[in-house]
Amino acid sequence: MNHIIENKQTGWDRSQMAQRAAQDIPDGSYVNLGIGIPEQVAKYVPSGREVIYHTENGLLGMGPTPEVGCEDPELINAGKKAVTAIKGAAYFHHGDSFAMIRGQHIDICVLGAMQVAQNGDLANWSTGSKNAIPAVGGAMDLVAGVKTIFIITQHVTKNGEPKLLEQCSFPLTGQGVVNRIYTDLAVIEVTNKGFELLELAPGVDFETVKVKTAANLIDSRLANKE
Amino acid sequence: MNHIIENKQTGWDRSQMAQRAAQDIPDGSYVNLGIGIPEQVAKYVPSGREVIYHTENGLLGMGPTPEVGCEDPELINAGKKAVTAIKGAAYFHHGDSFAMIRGQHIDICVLGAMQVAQNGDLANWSTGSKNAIPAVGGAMDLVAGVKTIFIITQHVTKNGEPKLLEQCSFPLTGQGVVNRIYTDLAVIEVTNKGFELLELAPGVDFETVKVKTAANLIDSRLANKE
Amino acid sequence: MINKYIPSVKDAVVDIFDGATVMIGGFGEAGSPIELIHALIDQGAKNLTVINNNTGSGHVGLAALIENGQVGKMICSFPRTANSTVFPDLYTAGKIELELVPQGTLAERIRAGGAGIPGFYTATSVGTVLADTKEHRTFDEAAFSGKQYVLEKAITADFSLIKAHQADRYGNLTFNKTARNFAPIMAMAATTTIVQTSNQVEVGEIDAEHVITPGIFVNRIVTVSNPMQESKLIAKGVSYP
Amino acid sequence: MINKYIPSVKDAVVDIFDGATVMIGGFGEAGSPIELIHALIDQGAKNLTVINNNTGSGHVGLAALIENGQVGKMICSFPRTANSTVFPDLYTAGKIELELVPQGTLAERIRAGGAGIPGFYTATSVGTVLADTKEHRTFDEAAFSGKQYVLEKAITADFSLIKAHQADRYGNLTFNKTARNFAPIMAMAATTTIVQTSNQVEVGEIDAEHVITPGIFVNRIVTVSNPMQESKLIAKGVSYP
Repeated sequence: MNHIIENKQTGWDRSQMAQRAAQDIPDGSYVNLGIGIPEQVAKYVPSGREVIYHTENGLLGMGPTPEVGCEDPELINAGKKAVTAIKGAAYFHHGDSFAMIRGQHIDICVLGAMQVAQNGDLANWSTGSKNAIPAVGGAMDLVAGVKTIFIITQHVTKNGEPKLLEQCSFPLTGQGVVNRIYTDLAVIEVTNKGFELLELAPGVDFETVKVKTAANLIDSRLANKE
Repeated sequence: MNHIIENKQTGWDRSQMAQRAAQDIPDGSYVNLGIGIPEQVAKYVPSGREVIYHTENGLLGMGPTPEVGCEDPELINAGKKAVTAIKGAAYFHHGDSFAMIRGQHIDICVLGAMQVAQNGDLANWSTGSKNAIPAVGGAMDLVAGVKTIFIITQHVTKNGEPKLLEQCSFPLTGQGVVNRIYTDLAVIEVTNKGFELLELAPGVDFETVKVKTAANLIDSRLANKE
Repeated sequence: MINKYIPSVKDAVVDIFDGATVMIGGFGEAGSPIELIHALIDQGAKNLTVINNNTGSGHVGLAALIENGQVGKMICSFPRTANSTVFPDLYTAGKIELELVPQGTLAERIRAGGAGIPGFYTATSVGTVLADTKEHRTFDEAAFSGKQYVLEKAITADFSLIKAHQADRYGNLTFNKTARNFAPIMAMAATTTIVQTSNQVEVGEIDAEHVITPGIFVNRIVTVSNPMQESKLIAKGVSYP
Repeated sequence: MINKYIPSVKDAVVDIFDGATVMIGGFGEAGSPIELIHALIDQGAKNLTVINNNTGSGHVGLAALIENGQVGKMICSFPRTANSTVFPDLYTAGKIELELVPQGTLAERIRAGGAGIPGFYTATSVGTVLADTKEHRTFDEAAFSGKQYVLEKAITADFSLIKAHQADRYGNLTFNKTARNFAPIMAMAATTTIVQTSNQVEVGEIDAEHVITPGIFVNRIVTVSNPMQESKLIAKGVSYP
């Protein structure tokens, strides 16, 4: 972490959000990474930790992106991108793959979000627009089944609207499912009391995060010091 | 069949009952054979027919009994006897094995019986005695899931009591599940109208079978001739 | 003798009837039985209900089947994909029906259909709009208490079209890497399962310990020696037919 | 680094607690993890609920565990077996509880437990005394209409004890022939799955296409180089301990 803190920057960029989340993945974990920024988490897991990646289209032991020219169209991840398989990987069918998910065998799932509510509700599949083609994929299965749900998201939308809310306005993906949120500004835990700030990104102060959060924000850094 | 009919005997012995049932197993069938006489059916399937045997403990493509000394304690059938596997066999776990059964993928199951009722009810797992240790195994799954149920049984008990009844007195294995019965005296189909005689064993007449059957017995041999 | 091999993809799909329910294997292009789908386009059956995780890409394979006006309803988890315009356009125009199912629920509903299980309960979708019309209940057992579950019902099909890596004449199958995806459970859930493979092997060549789909779930196999690759066709701008 | 191997069967079962629910793999002697069971006898946990298809034979393995007074309840499909006197005697004396479950329902309830499915419906046992206390319902869908189904509930366990053919340090497993039986589904359904194997292999030695139980379902592995064979012990008249 030190090399991040030493940067003279404000907040975390996309890679740094993934890097920060990666610090919280314990050795020996079974992890499912959602499409987008979450996919990057695998690159940043600290050395010395062995983490096994699951992709819901039937592979446990997903490895890094293959070199250009070495892609196999029959070896892809849930985002339909070419991947590799590590030594010790296992292939299985979709029924067995989601048995792993639904049966609470996956330790951590890292996903993106449109909105997160202070009770852990997650909205990340639909804006509820009547013109949109609805598409849910495996998101509802993952949040219902995986033990711990990490969210990586910008703290606010491109238009500056808060994404951490008292209540989601978009259709839910799951109720009370989110455990922790990694934004460009902070790391926030969802607790029984609501959003609790665990850590600020470099150059970011508590008030800035509080203003951009449309729900109560508890500073548990203080609580921990007391 | 001719060599059976030419015998100067009365009725069929155990092997002949199995042999008679084997005639009715079409080429290409997937078949599960119960413990006891049904196990013998495999020996008598007419040459030229390829039949695949399923044993519910996780093998499709069960072959004959191994030679003495070649038994493998980890290759057994549902009766826990040593068996072999044919070329082209497949092993699978109990969940998948009973998915085959419950999902109506097995064509024919051949079982023994304590009692069969004219509506196809089968009792073959318990006498209902309060002192007995209840044990059901896979019988209820097989009769509920397999498309066609053949029964091989003596026509009457050792004490001469009929086993083909208007109604079973023993606890049922399944309701309305039996399609055809092969006894030492006859082949009987269970139809919407009740028991219909399809064929008599050599040296046996209709009246003999009728007297030993505690339900109405229709002679469909006559119906077919009309 | 059991021999499930038949001469051509045309013969393989000849009896798919108007109004049939058809499961099609594949997750994106991985495992997509593209030659069987194209044979179904040639055959012309209409008003099909198709089950696939997606709705195809470009103007080949599943997308082409939809574009050809043969699909009345899609049951899928993710109808939007890169290079996917056919389904979105028809859906927006109100010309095709969509049953949206979470991916794991879709897989388990298919597996249930194949396993003779008419319905099961899951926590997936509870508290979301997708659960609005579903039966809810709770369970007292410790491992499941304190949560709501919804009843999900089995999906079965008249036909499944899948792609296998190897197949013997009994119908024993293996698959290649993540092309396995929905194929084994779809093979279980259809009245008639039709397989394309580029590797016809002798009975016994597939080790009994390594069979993924036992032959009992397979009805017809056709050899397609050099299957097309959907993404390459799309890159070339190919349309079928 | 992930390494699920531990030194001994004693270490493997050390935390099995009084009152625990324990699934034990095997169908008769095929797949029975006899050394793990004997370690559990040495360890002494009491009032266990044990799930196995049978109740053991002779005076070794599962029968010995029961004989040693450690099992309060058996959940099984067939408690009578050749050479089985221990369970029948205790059951007749009212000293052990029995939940009798049809074999396929037992398998599917275990699979449901591992797959996060609290309950499912099946036609098995409908119209029999085993369905007397079960919820019944019908389904309208064509493939399932016109019949009654009963609700069956998932079984989960605190521990599963199973025997594998090969195991790598991740816990990826293969099995030998019909010794596979209940092991893969029991591995899914327990909080802690404990495996004995005679073949410790390097990661990568088991082809990813041939893994039967992926390591995610396995917690501890112990090498038992020359496992005993139940029927041979019984033939010799061996009793454990």
